[in-house]
Amino acid sequence: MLLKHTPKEITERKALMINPAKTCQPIGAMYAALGIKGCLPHSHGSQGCCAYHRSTLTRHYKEPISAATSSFTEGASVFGGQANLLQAINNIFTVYAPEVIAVHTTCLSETIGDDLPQIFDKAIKEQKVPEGKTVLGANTPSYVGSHVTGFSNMVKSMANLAEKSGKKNGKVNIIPGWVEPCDMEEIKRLAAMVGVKITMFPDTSGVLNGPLTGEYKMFPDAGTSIKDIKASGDAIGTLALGEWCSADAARLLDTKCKVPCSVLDMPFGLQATDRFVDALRKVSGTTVPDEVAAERGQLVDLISDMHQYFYHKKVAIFGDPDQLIALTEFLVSIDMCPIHIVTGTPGKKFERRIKEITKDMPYKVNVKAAGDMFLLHQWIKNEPVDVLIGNTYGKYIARDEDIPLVRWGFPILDRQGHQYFPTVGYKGGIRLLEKILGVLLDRLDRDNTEEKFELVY
Amino acid sequence: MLLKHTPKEITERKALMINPAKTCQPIGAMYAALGIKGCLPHSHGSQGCCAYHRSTLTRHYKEPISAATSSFTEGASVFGGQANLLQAINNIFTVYAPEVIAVHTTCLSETIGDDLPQIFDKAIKEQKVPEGKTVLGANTPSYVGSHVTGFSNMVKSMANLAEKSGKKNGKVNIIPGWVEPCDMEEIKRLAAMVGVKITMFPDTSGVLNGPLTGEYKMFPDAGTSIKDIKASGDAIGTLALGEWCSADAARLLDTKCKVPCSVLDMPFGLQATDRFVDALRKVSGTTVPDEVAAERGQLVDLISDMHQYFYHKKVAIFGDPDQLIALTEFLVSIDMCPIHIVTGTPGKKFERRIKEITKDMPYKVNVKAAGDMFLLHQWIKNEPVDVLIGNTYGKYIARDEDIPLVRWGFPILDRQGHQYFPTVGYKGGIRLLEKILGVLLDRLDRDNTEEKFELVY
Amino acid sequence: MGKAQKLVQWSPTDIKAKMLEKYPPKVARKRSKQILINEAMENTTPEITANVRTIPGIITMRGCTYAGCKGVIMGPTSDIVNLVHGPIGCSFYAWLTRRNQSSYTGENNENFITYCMSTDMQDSDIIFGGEKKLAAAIQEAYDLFHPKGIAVFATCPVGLIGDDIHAVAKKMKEKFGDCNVFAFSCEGYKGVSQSAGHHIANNQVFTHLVGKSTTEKTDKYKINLLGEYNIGGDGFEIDRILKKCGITNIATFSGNSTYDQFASANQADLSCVMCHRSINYVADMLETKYGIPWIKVNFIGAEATAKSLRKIATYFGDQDLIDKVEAVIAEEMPAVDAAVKDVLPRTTGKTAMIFVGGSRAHHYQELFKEMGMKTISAGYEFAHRDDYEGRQIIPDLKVDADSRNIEEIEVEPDPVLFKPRKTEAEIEALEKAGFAFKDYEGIIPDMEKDTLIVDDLNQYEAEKLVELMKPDLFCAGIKEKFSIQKLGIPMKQLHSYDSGGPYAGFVGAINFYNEIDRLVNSRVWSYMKAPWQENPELSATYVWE
Amino acid sequence: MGKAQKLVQWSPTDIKAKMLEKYPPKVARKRSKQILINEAMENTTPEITANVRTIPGIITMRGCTYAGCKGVIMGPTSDIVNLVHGPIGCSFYAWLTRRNQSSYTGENNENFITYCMSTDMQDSDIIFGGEKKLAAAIQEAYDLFHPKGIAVFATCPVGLIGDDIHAVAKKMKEKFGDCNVFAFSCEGYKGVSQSAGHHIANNQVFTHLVGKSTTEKTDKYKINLLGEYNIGGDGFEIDRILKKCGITNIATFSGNSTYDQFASANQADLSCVMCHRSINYVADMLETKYGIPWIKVNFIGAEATAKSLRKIATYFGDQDLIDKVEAVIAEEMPAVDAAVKDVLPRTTGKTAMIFVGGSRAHHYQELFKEMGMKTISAGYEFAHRDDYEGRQIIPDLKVDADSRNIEEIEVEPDPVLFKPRKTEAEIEALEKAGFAFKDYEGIIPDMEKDTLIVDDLNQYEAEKLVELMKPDLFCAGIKEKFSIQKLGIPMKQLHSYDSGGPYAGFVGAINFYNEIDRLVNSRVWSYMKAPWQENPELSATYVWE
Repeated sequence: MLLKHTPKEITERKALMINPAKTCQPIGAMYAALGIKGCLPHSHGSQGCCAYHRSTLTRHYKEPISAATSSFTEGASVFGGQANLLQAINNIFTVYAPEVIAVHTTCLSETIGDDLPQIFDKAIKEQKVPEGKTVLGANTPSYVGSHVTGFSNMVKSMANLAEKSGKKNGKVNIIPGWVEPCDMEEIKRLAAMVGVKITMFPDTSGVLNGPLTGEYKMFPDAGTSIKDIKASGDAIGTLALGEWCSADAARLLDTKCKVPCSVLDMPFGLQATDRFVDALRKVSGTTVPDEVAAERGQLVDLISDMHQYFYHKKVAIFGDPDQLIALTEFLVSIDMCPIHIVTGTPGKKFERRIKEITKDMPYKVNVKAAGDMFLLHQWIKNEPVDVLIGNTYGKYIARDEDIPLVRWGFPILDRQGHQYFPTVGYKGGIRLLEKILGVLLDRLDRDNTEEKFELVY
Repeated sequence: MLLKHTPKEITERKALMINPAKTCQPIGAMYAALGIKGCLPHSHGSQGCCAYHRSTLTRHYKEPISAATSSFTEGASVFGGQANLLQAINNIFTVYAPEVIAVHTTCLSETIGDDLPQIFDKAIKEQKVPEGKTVLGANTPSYVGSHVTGFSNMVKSMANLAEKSGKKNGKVNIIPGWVEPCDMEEIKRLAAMVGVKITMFPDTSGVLNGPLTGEYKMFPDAGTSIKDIKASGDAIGTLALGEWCSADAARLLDTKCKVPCSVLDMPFGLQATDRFVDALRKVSGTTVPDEVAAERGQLVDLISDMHQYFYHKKVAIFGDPDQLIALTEFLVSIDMCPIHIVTGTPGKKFERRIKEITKDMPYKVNVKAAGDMFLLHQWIKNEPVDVLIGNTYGKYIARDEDIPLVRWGFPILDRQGHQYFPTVGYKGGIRLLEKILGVLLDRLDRDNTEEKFELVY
Repeated sequence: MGKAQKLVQWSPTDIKAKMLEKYPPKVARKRSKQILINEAMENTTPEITANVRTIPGIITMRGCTYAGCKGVIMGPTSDIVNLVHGPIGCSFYAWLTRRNQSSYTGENNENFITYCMSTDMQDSDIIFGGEKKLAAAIQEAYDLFHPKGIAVFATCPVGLIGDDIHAVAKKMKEKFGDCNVFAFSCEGYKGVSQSAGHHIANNQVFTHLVGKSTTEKTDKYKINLLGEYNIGGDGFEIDRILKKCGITNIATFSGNSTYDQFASANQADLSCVMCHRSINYVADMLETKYGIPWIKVNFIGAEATAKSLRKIATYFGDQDLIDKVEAVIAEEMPAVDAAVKDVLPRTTGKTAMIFVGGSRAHHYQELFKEMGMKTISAGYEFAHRDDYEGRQIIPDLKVDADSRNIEEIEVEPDPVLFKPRKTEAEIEALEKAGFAFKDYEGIIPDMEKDTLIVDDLNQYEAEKLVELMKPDLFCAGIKEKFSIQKLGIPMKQLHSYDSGGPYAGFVGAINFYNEIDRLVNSRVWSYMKAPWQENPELSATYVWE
Repeated sequence: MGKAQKLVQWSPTDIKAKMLEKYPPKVARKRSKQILINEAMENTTPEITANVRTIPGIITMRGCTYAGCKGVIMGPTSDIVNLVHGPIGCSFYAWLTRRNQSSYTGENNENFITYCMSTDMQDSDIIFGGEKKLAAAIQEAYDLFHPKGIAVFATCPVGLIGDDIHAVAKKMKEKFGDCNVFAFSCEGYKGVSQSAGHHIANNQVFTHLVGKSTTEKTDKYKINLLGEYNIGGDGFEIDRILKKCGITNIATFSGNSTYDQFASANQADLSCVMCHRSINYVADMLETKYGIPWIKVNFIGAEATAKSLRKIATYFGDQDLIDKVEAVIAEEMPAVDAAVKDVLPRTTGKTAMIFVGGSRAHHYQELFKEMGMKTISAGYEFAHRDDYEGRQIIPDLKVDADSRNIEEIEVEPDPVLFKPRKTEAEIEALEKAGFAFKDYEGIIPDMEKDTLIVDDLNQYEAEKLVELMKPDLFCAGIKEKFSIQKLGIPMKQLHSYDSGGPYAGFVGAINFYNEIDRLVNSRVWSYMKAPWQENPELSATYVWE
């Protein structure tokens, strides 16, 4: 038993978080910032945070994660981080020459109260920011929300760069939420298929799933350019994929530049993707080509072909709110039964949404926002499931309880593929189902008596 | 023990085939024929063959497989199948109205000696073939070669339709070999990225991975049109992917229409895909865009990131010659050690090729053409492996010997995904490695002591 | 459900006409005789044409004689080495795909069901003949496995080139001494369907295996279960029930059966025919040679299972058994009732179509009835007229060319082992009491008026039927499965089930209820159309501005 | 390999100049002092600047004080509940990623290493203070797990808002009685690197845990293994060897260590310092308070392992032990020799660079030497000058502002437990015989002339070094791994190894040989360029026409 001290009996906890299903805001801001072209994220705080955030992102993406830090020592904690940040800005532009420095705060600098805009202003005045370069900042206090909150805050800072010329550019802004680079690529591909020109920010595709060619570019020719982000103010609409990750930025754009926004679920699964595609064509007035319907049909086909293996299987899922909501709907849509649902990110709205989605399910649903995996484990001990879906840390529960784990979400530290094969969209739905089906059938292959061992599924 | 009667001691077998690693030609011809637009394959023989072939293809693709049969009874065995075929042709065109009927023989009609061209001639003269429709035939004796031989023969019959106008059309013919529909799609995508206009035949993409939309089209708007096949005689070159599956057709085109051909390996894995892309650009004179190099780099990246888990792992593989050759090279290229290699398809050339590819490997390699899985199992009993790669039937060995199985090849009857996610090309290489890596790491997760249980791979 | 709404109500006559419309005249005429509108006629059972040649070019569900012989009958045997003599294909395609389960447990019991064995004939074997190779292969199999029996199956080219598999088998049998080697001339072209293969298998098993056991079975209630192939574990479930009732199953023909079971079949006191199509030959032979009467049973459906159990108990006339059977039924039924009650609200009134090989097309109607579902169309893939119209028409059946190719074996009472289990008086008494021996009324009487019965339904007709009648569920085989699903109709593969089972007996009934409920009420059928396809018009909303 | 050919030979001076070229003047000046060209100087050890603040904006390898304290030192303990007081991040990121292995076996032994526990401070806790929440969390942890000890760690905001974690810990300790609750003020900003955290951890463990054991250890050769964290099982391997030699490891600081190990550390007779950077504080304190001398050991490398074993045996002066040690070495070495012989042909002459936290940058050079590889550049992430230049310069070290933030604890001989293990005479005699106590020469003397030594190497400098010197292998951390690989250079993550290990001891040496052979000789480095990139010109062949 790897988690040998987890009791089956559930007692109330108010203070102690054990085995969290979230982490702190700054890492989200860092990830989001990496979706800007030519951007070096900057962790304005102690160097430990940056080190940890880079390490985690590195282990998840198996890609170089470049980010700088203000490297606070006690002095900065005392006097504030302006001096460190000014120095950092100068050094960064001199040595690394990025197009953008995206600064996020850490819990330290937030608690200290550093005022990023003021520091930026000073940096510009002191010619530490070369002409044509951009510095943007997001406040990401670690004690508010979770890593997705940090993502959202950084994206909101991006949206704040938008300018309005008065002339619509015919594009649709898509704020994809914290999804994999390949998911962002898939979203772009889907939009292109529907014939919609988009601006997607952030866009980590090509940044965090780069090639090995013997040549390292700290700033690859990928990500959303500042120019495009600014032009997002002239878009004909914004689709924010995920309430927790993207809605704030979309609303800011709406308020600031009168770009109408629609907050959709992340397009994981059939119905969420349907809504996404439908929203795309409505916003832009295009006609959805048959190719999209064909891809959709392949997902429907897989659902119908393999429905018997999904039907009423119990699932425990943990992860981020936006993803869990879409996943829950998807699972329910194929008659799987997500009965234990935990996100570390606080918010009652999440619980309400999940309850709404699962109201017709034949089993009681345990759902918890601001929960942890210790609780999830206890729930599973009390009512076992057929499959566990979540990040790598779920493997300890999976091994202890002999439940197959489908690795999905963040962070995935021990498998490959999430960088290259999207789970967003219809194709992504097929992949997700393939993976779920795979572990379910592997378990049948493992556990069936020899009499019931099957050649054909 | 599912295969409880398999002894470790290997005795010589000359007559008895146990648990074959191949099947008969006609199914290959049927699959190939399905790659023609508007084509109804026709099994000219007893109805049992057609039933079996359809059933197997159906279970593999989880898609409707429509094919007709001459439904021989004893009479046709005596008088020859002309009457049945003429009747069938008439009925098919009347009831199903395909564009093409692709007739392949079965071992029965081959032994009888039915002469397809002569029967077709009569059908045309008797107005059983409507104007503008095509009937083509391939001789596929079940006692020669294997299912890939049948595929090759049908493809050769397609090539025989080529006409030469004298004016090159600037396209490159690609004969993809027996790969998945999604593999064919990937090949097309790669060619498009390289900027090469191609004619690919057969092309089962869109035919055997169709959508579920509430509407069934026996003949979807997919596959290679007869018109395009005829125009293949004006191509600037032909790339035949796989000696066993595609070379004959390419050579026929070369001989008949003077379309120069190059026989490449199936583009599974880095090097074979490199050669394929390189051949594409050489034939057509295009420039390979950076996007292709980037995809390639992602594969190289994954190899380097996960090399330690592949390094010197022993692999047993079984399947079709073309695939095995490419897979062997790929495995060797990532320092995996395929030590047991079996194909059911006869041919010493295969053994020679494999030996050549594996000559620098640190282990002795057992390779057998015209081998079977019983022998493979015995080899494994004598020298175990870390992973088994092959079709679904391998699961019995895998369970008995507690070896993880990566399902690859034909038929895959018990998993989904092979219809939708290619293993051809660079992206396909990533998928293949993801799957191999997945089972290897799953095994580590399962078997490591708790002390060695790893969070990060 | 997302199923297309029936816009028009078609009469059976119209449907039949519609289905025949596109055929060439000759084909239309032939098919017309094979499509029967079930009309309750006062004195006459409507006639249907069955067991005739498949029309070339028509995409049929049927398989071949080999499939019926090796694939269906002999395939499910566990400890007999099934050696296919021919090119690799036939053997490969019958390798494990039918989901007939078998017992692997134990060091002692042999199980070759996971092995696919063939002579894998090559060109040179076709050219020079395959008898030497066959002999060598038999030798190799013997050397490797030392089985009690080796069954040799001939495939199409073997018949053509003239390999004498029986001679080879005889020779090898004599050589080994401790292994029975026998052969089946089940070349695929021999017959119009799997049915010919059934016949051949029945003949050869009876000739070479039955009666060979030297061990006497002394159980009280001994039966043979004929025509149960343990698909998805159906046989296991039936065995469970029989055991619970204290009934000894001497031999199952042939799901998970063994050499010894076949050899001991003559020792049963009653043959229970489950599949009337595939195994009635053996039933008759067992009666003729050993005096074992047979009855038709059906363990598909909880009620049918109960009925069959009662019938068996009645045959044995033992009150203990009768009571035991009633007790078992009483014990099993509550779970069945609870399960069916749960699904009834969702299944009542829904319609189904069943087109499978033989008996199942009839048997499974029982389960649908229990679920409140209506079978609006059904048919057999390769049944004979007696399967449709009842055994009473057997005397009217004509022997045709294809039938004649199956050797008719002469069966006479065994001088030693023949032993009538019931006196003629006893049999007569039972019959007077309503008990029916070797009786089967066929599918037609059990189906409702205006239902359509189609023999050898083909793909074109299947799609037409679905299009016109729009059933809530369609049951057929793997080859039909996906084209039906593509039409947005739930499809249950009722041959090997693809997944699920057992569906026989009481547990099986519950399984089936749930499975069908899952199928017909699945949300997936409402996912056929995308939002933009359901509202194709421009629906860009005003609020975007 | 496909590595780019060195077109030009760069001198170390040029390389250093090249590396500094792009820096702003101030930065260049600072970094210049931290980059040392290893030149054998007659009388003077070249000076390097170390343990200084990281330059803001420079992408550094360094982590924080919390990382050094909880992540590195306390994290690998198995039965102490590590409770992080702060926002969720710090705790989360230190959750299991360092591959420090632990023993799970047994009902009795507790293991909390798989648990990530935190107070997950929220906005309101920052606003109103987190002491109440901390107390409640400690209570909940106690109620759930009943551990022997609960370690509380402060993260950045905790220090800022002023939570008194020590007071809370003391209060809860007193409340529980049977659970030792103690705290570490290891706020991330406290210090310039992980090193400060080491110091804090050393202090607190020594203060709160060491000497608390009431059970006496009676083994003959008792040592403490200081600075071994069981990464990849290194500690297990070392323990195996020690056990084989009959040497008792009282306490490992701190890989897979337990509360009791820490508590019993005072009972060892010798402290063996593996990592000179992270744990020398405790070594000194153990000597001061309990009289336990310490020596520097290194179990990385077969020869180094042998040398360390011999050193331990020499310390104990027991011929039995000396013989035993020699026997063990003799038994283990053949496999090592065989393994190294196998890889030598492929590794000899290749070059490596090592930039890791502390001691490993020095230790692993041993293994490379054994493989015939040359370390052309190395450096520590957060070492102090004594790690570079040797302990002899410790008196020269100046205390700076950052160092001062780490509380200096006063350690005196324990009135009861102080017991010199060796008399001064004995120590002197050993020293005369060449034995060195609390001695460490540093990395510089062990590296060749013209090699480059860089303190706190950053990403920009790493890439420059690789570009200019083109090593065959680069060793650093996870954060550096992929950018180096993207340059087409093999990279071994030498912190947690990512995969593989153990690399300590004899088995570890063999593992390392094979791993490095695999890395530097992998074909993947020849796959960097695609064919069309290597022959970019039109190479379409004539024969196509």
